[in-house]
Amino acid sequence: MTDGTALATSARVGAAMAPEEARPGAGRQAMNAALQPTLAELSRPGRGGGKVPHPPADALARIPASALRSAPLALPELNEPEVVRHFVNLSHLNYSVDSGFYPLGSCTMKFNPKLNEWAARLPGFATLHPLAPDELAQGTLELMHELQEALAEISGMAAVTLQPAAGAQGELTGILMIRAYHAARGDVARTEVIVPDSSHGTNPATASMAGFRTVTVPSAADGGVDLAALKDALGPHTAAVMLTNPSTLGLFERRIVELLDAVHEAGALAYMDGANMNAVLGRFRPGAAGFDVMHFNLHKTFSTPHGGGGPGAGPVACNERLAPFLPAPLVVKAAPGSYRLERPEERASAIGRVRAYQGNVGVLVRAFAYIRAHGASGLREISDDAVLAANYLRQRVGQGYELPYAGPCKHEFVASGRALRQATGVRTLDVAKRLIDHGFHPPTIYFPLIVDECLLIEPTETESVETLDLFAEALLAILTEAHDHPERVKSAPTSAPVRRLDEASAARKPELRWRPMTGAGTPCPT
Amino acid sequence: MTDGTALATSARVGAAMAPEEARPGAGRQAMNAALQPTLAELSRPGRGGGKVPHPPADALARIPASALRSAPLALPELNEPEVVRHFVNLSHLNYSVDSGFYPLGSCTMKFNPKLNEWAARLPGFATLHPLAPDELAQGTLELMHELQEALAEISGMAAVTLQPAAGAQGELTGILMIRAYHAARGDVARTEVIVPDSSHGTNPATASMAGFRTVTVPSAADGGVDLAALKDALGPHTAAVMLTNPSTLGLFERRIVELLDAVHEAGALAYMDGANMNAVLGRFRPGAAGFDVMHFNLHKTFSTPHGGGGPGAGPVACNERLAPFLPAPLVVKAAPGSYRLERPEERASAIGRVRAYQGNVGVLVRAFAYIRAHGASGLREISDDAVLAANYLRQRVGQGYELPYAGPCKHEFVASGRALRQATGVRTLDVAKRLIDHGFHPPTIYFPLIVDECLLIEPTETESVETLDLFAEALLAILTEAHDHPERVKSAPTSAPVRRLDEASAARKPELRWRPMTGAGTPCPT
Amino acid sequence: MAYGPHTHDDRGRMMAALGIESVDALFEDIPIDVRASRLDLDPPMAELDLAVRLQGLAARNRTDLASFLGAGVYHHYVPPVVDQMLLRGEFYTAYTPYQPEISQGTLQTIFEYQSLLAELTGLEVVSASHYDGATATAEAALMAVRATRRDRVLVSRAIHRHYLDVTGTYLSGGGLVLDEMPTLPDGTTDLAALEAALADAERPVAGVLLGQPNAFGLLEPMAQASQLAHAAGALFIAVVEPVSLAVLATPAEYGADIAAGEGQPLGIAAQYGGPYLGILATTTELMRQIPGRLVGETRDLDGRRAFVMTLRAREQDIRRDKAASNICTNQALCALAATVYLAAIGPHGLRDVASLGAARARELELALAEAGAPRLHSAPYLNEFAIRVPQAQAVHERLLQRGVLAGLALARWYPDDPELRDALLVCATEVTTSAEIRRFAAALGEELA
Amino acid sequence: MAYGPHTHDDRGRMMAALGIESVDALFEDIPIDVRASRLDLDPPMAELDLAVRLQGLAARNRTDLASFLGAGVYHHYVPPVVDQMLLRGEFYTAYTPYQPEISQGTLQTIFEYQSLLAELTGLEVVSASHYDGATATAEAALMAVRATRRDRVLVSRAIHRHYLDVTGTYLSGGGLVLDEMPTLPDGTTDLAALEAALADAERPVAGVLLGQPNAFGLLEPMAQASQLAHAAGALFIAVVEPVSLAVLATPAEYGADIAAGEGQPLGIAAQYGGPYLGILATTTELMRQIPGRLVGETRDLDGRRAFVMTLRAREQDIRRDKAASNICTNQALCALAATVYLAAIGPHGLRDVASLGAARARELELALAEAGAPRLHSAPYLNEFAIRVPQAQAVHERLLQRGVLAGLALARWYPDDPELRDALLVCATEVTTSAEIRRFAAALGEELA
Ligand SMILES: Cc1ncc(COP(=O)(O)O)c(C=O)c1O
Ligand SMILES: Cc1ncc(COP(=O)(O)O)c(C=O)c1O
Repeated sequence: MTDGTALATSARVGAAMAPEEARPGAGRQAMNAALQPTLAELSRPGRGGGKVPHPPADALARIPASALRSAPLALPELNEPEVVRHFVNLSHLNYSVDSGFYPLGSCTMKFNPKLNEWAARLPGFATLHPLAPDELAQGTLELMHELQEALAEISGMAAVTLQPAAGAQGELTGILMIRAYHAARGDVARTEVIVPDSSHGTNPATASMAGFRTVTVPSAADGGVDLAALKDALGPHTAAVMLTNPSTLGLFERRIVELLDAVHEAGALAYMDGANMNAVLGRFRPGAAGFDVMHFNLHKTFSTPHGGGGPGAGPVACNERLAPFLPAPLVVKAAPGSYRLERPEERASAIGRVRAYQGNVGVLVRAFAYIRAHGASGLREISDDAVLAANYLRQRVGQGYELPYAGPCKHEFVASGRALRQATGVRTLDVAKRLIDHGFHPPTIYFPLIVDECLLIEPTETESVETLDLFAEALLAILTEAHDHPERVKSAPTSAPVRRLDEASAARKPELRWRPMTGAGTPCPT
Repeated sequence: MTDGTALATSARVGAAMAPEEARPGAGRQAMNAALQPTLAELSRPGRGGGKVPHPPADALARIPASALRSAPLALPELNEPEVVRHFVNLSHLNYSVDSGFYPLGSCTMKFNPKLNEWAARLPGFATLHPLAPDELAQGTLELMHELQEALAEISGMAAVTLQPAAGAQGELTGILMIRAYHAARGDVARTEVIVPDSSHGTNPATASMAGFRTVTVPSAADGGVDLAALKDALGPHTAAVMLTNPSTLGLFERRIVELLDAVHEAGALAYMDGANMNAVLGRFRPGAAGFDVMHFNLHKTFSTPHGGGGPGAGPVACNERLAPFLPAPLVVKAAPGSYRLERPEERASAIGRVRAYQGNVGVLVRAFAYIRAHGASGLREISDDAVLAANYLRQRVGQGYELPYAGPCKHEFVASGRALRQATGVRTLDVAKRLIDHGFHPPTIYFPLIVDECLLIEPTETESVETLDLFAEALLAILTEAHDHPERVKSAPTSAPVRRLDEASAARKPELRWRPMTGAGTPCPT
Repeated sequence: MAYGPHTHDDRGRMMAALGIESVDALFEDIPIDVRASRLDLDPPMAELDLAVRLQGLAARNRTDLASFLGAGVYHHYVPPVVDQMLLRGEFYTAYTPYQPEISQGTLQTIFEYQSLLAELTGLEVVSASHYDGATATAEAALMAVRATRRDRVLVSRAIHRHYLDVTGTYLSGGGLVLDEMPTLPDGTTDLAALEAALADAERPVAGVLLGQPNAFGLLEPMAQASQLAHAAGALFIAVVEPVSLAVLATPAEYGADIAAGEGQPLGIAAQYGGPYLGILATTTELMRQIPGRLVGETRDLDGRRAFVMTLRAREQDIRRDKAASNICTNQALCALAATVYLAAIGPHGLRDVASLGAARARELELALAEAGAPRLHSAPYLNEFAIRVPQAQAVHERLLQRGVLAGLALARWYPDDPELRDALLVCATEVTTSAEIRRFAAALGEELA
Repeated sequence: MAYGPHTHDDRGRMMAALGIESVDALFEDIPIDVRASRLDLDPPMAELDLAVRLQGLAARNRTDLASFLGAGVYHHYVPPVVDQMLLRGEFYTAYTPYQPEISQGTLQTIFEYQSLLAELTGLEVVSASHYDGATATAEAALMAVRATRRDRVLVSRAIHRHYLDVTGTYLSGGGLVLDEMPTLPDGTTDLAALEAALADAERPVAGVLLGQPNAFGLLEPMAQASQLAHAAGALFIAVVEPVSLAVLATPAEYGADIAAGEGQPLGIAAQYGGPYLGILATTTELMRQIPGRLVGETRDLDGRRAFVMTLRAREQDIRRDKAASNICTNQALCALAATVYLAAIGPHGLRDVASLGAARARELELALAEAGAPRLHSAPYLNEFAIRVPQAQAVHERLLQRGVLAGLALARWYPDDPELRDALLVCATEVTTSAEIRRFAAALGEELA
């Protein structure tokens, strides 16, 4: 439980976190990000108010007492200046793409264009009600239709739904479509979904949610799928194979043609996890290559902001075979130049909705803007630059770290700190934490699970070559530090707002909220 | 001259500013604000582009070569991601009201409401051309008219111009109006303006700009104007007396009635510098009390943001006597519910414009919103709270520092570090710098000039009592530090992005720009 | 290219380092048969041209009508401070806080979100966050299934149709059963039917799902329904609207085991459907069943309080096919919006928002009744209710031409229900003005005359 | 109260500490005779109500016309990155950087602003900043007076009328003389008349002031004018438009001693008149004469590069009545806007903006000429020019009804000039569309038919 008293009742805002000598005041430590009290600790009865007019006294007179709260709602009471300072100062505790290099593999932390933030906030887009009749929604419908078409073109697929709210939900959508497809054919024995051992955790989790048993196949020595093992696993029980391509090792599946043939021969369908499309825009179209269905991560490939964990959007594209099963409603053309949502009865074979309304439309606006800004040539250039940057950085990092797989890589690459650990006892975790002191966000670590002491590094196309060089130099410098001053690396970070955390006790005795507040029985501020 | 090479050619962004151990990379030092290279150092030929379409090749064909640039324009070339990081990281080097307590005396660093930022950006306000015919500008004209009326009511004056862009320009406007007034009466011998020695520097500077000789009168022991000295200075040569009230000592001029009588008896006019109106809203109306003309600082009293040095707005209010001389155009009522700008010929006695168009209208929108949010009762509460907070803080600070003047103070108060300096050698400058390490922006120091080792402290009404306490405790703690570890105080700050600067050599050999860039002869990025 | 930094020289330098002459060399791992040539898309647009296009699209939407449409998404006043905090790049360009040392901003705001929603719901454990109200509801149903090891869920007919649909989709994979409970003429759930359904020993029930307010805006007898569910060993799941929780009894008060709901009313714009915020809250007992992100308090090596993602063993990246859900990316920025909104509006403000909505809705009810469209149901409501309008869909369309968006024609959601064919679901909130209400009533009166 | 933190208890605690019962006690120093009782103003408004009021006011302005109005203020495309950086509280809620250790953000951006404007103007010393183009021009005239110790300034008749007016106001206090130089029929300044005026040995000239482009949008013979000025020992002051400097010769190239101008076109919205950005630049020789803020590079105690306000002895807070100007608060945030704008648009972008404006203006010229309104002047122009339209003011008003803002009726500015009575000053920029040009031409054609 939050020890609110110490902080709050002493009114020594932030005092518990004082660095040496200087005690931060309400002004916090001048320039270096300092930890902050919680809203509850900042609250004082009677503060705040003034945002909305007061209601008439009898506003709730018709509500039966039994339906009403028995105790007044207790929330923090703050005035706007405190609210602003709180969040501004909290924001200073975050590392972000807007402040530095964020080479988090598998996440495609590229620059989020500021035009797109502006566009999504245009009142016409922002205030449109999701159940507004089509005639009031023509602008957004046109945008969504154009986006559906663009994603169909990029994927080489026949049809697209924009409904899924994230990649994982796209997966669920696609797998449920596959289930519906087999069911429609009476092919009900297909109860398994095959995933490679390098797959993203959402793939097996999705298969489970969709009611399938997950079968895992190992990777070959070259990082690709072990085709023989896959063929062994395939059979009349296989509903689908889920393949991330390029994979989470940053590798394109070289045996893709043979692989897809095998899948289809077994009567199964091929799902492509398209989260890594940033590597192959205009170079590889999954539908044209034979995949049946895939999802996009708009929040990766098309640069919609990650938002500290979301929102995203995970549109699903599929071929003609699966199109009847896409969840409704799609956006369709009505009269020339006008658009409408499909009516519920229009595609009876559609699987049910996967979320309410039309999806994360605000995210779609940003992705649309991104695609239109780049056009065909620009999208290809994105992938070219992302892959070039990854290979360049790979080579530089390879000057000190093991590279378990041969190149070229695609948008990202894995390196391993195994040798370093053997030589010095310094783990990849330590290297990552030490990068923080060097001014960088660490890459993804210990993922994929199949690489020992793994670092998964994705520079994206929006980082300059100067930045790549500096990052590589930092990683190499840490090697030296690990040999010369291993404790320094093991005790990193020291320049962050906090040092390493006690995650074990957090999980053992979870404190998931501040101590319940009382009150707000205070008179309403006027 | 900026030593661009070291930073730029090594591509070691920010390397020159590395703290111990960790060398900041392009990611900068993770969380602690780190110094940044300049835009010029970040520039790489060929970066950027894409904001506007390319013009036809012959766009400039009709411009004579002699009128064209001989060398292509050289500006930094950056892509948007770098631009964003540059300014985001620079912003982290600033202390601001949004991140902490900023008790800068004489500056009224109060909270800037976020509604007002939103309002000023509404496209209807933001994109209106300043020469748009009145019929297109009714919304802004209504707002300006209402603001004129509100300021007239608050000041107790007859008429208001919103044209001046800042307080100093308001002063110039008012003093030129006084000049015009005397001139219109043929009273041309009045060549002097009297200012107290505690006056703000803009007062004498304004008098000079307006062609007057400045006569300074001393303050009495109680901090007010020495009335006898003033009476001595007054005479047929006196055009005006400029009085800041409450003064820069934070004191209300107790002998105001007598003083104004004396001024008027001498045939001079009384100008009130109303920059400190935050102390007396609804408590004192200068026009009603007998002042002839005054200016407001909207960027102080009415909470429009200071913007790192501006913009502000300095409306001038005056009585009937001076109203004919207000610069045109004022906003006047036309048909019921409609408004227009005065036509040039309407008030022939008006002094000339003091700036183009209608003034810093975007600032006026914010001030209007602020006044309407508070209403009559709220404005008075602002002053009550500002004065209460100042007196409370004054008392707490007085537990360790000298208070040269008796209370009560108004919105701010002076304290002195004279005794401290005598005892320890620690100067007020050192105390101020040490406050930075304690997490606070220092108060104004060494101003007004008439107080030894002066600290001028203005808490405003938007800081909580917890914050006031913490600040007072910090100031008192520094007293102890000054005795126990004087070097620590003298070498402060140590927690800021930089330590104390060499201001002398900056002035001796001014480097006011980066080294001129060459190029942009590179092909235009496509 | 619009946002990339790489100049011709930069590319040359990188290629030289790799010993290649063209980036094509880096794509040779794509088998030639499946290599794409080029995309058939429009050429790149300059930012100026794109801005004009986007402005044109936004302007094609019509958002200037007097709107009485709610049905799960509500227009509220959002203080500008909310969006200004959201526009801070430090928040919106960060990733999931996997590196807690440099993500305390996100982590603490999530912790605060959890705490604020715990205050609102009365439940101790709040996940942050789910995609929307519908998926949160579906996940709640799945939680009940996991917790009880039963496979049947009962849901009131008066639940938002999309939530029903999504829950059905989510349950379909596992072959789970979703049964709909009828409503009474007063518009609330038929508790007798519920009791009967719960009594079926052959088909034990995992969870019972009711909305408060329900899909018709009405207040359900939550305490009784909760008792019935518990008596049958089922969990009780409340689908709640968060602003209403400022005045209505909390899920904890009526014994709900899980609360799900749509967080959009807490400072998030309508945006034609999202991004929104799926609220999911539960009791400490069910803590390890809840899917989605949880942030907990802990200490760093120096003893400083700090926050960290915790109980991660429920999540897909650790547990893969055994995870509580496949959710990964969620709606964190929307949770931040709700957090800033709640901090800015405060407890009194939120109560005022809810109460004002109720007062405006009552004003609307009276005006519409006078215009000839009385309420359809008799149960009490908060700020949304159905009215009886003959030929509701046609009237709804004609009112659009008069600048009034007359709520939702319930026939869209209940096409097979003759009673609801002639009904409009309308709502009011604190932003609804008396002038808009008069305009609606006058226009409706004329249509009905 | 809307934004204050003080609760009843807080006030009580502070009053108790002070030993008072009421804040009235703190106002007893205001003599009773002049104590105000209360203000006659409207009551406080809730934020929601105020937001609605403000939205209503903004909506009363009409900004939807096809606009060809420039006359010193130009609509340009401003990439959203500019405003998003300006909305950062760290910038806009900071004060003048008097404490450099915790103000390096503001200080460095000012240094960058100075450097960028130095690149644009070719002049080494740039102040940051003045209120607007008009006051910067006036300050330039005063600089010339101080530097030459002469008291007469010559200004072209083809200078923006507000700049003339403001300069007159600023010179009036010191009893200085401002003489207007006539223009030739081609619209440019009459250099012969200028030469003659400069030759008057009785009344030596401190400075000569010309606009480039001038108030009619025309390009002046700046090099010749500059030579004439210098030959007579006067300073030459160019009033420039900053976007045009991407393509036009710099003030340094034609020997200007001072450049003044309006920075609004560099990323700042029109806002009915401000806040804008007064640009003032000069040579190293005149460095100590320039009024306003200057930021210089230096080092800290540890040798780190840093920035600081410098040459402060010119300023009012140090020199009081001997200061170079009374300016204190300036337009720093607007200088930041210009800095972000220039960084985002880049050198190629700015050239494109200027060139596109020229191309669109040429398109406009041809369309209007065809509609019956040819150019008034023959000198070359960049993106603004005057057209001959009989009864210009009446036509201008009628075009408003047709949704066209047909520039500025020059009679507003030159009421006594018969030639300009029938003239409209029109401009185009990169945001002007061909459709708008056609609409203007068609409407004008009909009016003139
Ligand atoms: C390869 C892969 N698949 C799926 C996902 C899941 O996508 P989301 O997080 O949007 O649900 C991710 C995202 O991290 C991913 O990298
Ligand atoms: C007392 C006083 N007078 C005048 C001014 C000058 O106002 P401005 O900075 O707006 O020109 C100030 C501002 O600092 C001031 O404090």
